[in-house]
Amino acid sequence: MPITVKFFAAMKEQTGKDEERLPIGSMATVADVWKAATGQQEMPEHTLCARNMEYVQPDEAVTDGDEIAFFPLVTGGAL
Amino acid sequence: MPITVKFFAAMKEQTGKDEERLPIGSMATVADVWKAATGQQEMPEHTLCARNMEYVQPDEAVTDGDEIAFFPLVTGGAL
Amino acid sequence: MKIMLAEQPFEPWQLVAEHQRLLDAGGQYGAATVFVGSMRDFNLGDQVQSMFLEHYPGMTERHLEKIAQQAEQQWPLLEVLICHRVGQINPADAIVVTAVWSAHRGEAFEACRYLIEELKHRAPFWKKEQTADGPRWVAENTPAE
Amino acid sequence: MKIMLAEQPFEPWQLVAEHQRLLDAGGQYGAATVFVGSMRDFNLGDQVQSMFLEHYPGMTERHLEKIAQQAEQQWPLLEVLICHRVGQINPADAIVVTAVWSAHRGEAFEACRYLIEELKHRAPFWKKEQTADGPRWVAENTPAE
Repeated sequence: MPITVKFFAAMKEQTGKDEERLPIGSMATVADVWKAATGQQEMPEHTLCARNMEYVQPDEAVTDGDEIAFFPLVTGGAL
Repeated sequence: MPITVKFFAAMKEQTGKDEERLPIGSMATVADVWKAATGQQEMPEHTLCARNMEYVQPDEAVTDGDEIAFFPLVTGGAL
Repeated sequence: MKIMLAEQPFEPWQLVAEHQRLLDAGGQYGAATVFVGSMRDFNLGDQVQSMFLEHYPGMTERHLEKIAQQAEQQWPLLEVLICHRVGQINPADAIVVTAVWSAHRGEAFEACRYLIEELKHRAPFWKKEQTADGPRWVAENTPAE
Repeated sequence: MKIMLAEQPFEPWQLVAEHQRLLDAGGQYGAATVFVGSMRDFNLGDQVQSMFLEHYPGMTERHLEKIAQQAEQQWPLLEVLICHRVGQINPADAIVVTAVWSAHRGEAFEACRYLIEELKHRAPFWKKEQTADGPRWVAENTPAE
């Protein structure tokens, strides 16, 4: 199963990417997924990462079938 | 103008009085009003006093036409 | 600012909704905090069948207004609404609503809490509960829990 | 516990009233505290014409549920309701409702405040504002004020 990669908010606009699927290949961590999905770009400071919808650090290990997401700091609702 | 005296809640039941009007006579303070209205009874501990709808101490001076009220500790709304 | 005493049951959320519709401030308030106190069927270990809430007409309204004014002085509020039931009250009935509208959430929470605490400690209301053992006056206000 | 995401405008007080009617707990809750966050027409010194609230479908619901569960573990609550708008939002529209029912007022206030603070800091929502100068992403969440 491939890895699903998602980008949200400003990060979607900056990378020009929304969602894609990548074979896991030699990717071992969330940071590796970022590099593979963005063509080796550096991950911007304050990027938040989620693995299967839970917040994780970039060094979190990934496995086949994972959903990995990248997004900026959240900005909540109102007020 | 007479002084209007009001009793509320448990104090109304204890004194058997609701509202009455008294000539000011020799009454000088709120405590004097209590004594005149209740037939010289002692004022129970924790009695709250109001003069013209503002909380006052029993030694507050009274003048003709005042509305004086006596009541127990307030017990608010819900919850 | 709006202060109301209600002799009859009222629907607190509808009251708040209607009051908000009258506010000419849409887009200005980012925050509204509302507290509704309702009658419980249980107090001090006993089942309570109903309650009579006595008040001091005139002084009660005056003190509710004063409490609302003090909240408006202490925080930058756009609007304050207080509505308090009086008289005969049944379990699950709304007894009191305190509502605050402001630009930001911090002041809305603090002012709303202030209103209900001050109201419980200063406004001339007295509760008489009807239990299986007969009526009883509630002795003093409950501490905030 | 009820968690909702709303794609369309909703009337927050009506939502709370309807949810309360469904609660089989009349006479048990003495306290309800509700926070409603609405869209302001002004932010960071600029007039804001509208806003798009992006979210992460799936993760958002999961985190709102987690926040509600944590509140229920921390305080003795009878019910928690969270409803959050997503998508295109206009000034004065309700964005978020957090509502808590409990026996006493202290826990209702604390838990309601906890919900909105956690929600702002942890739930995956991003605001893009439309101003006269064009669209802009809001950089990070505002501190509680």
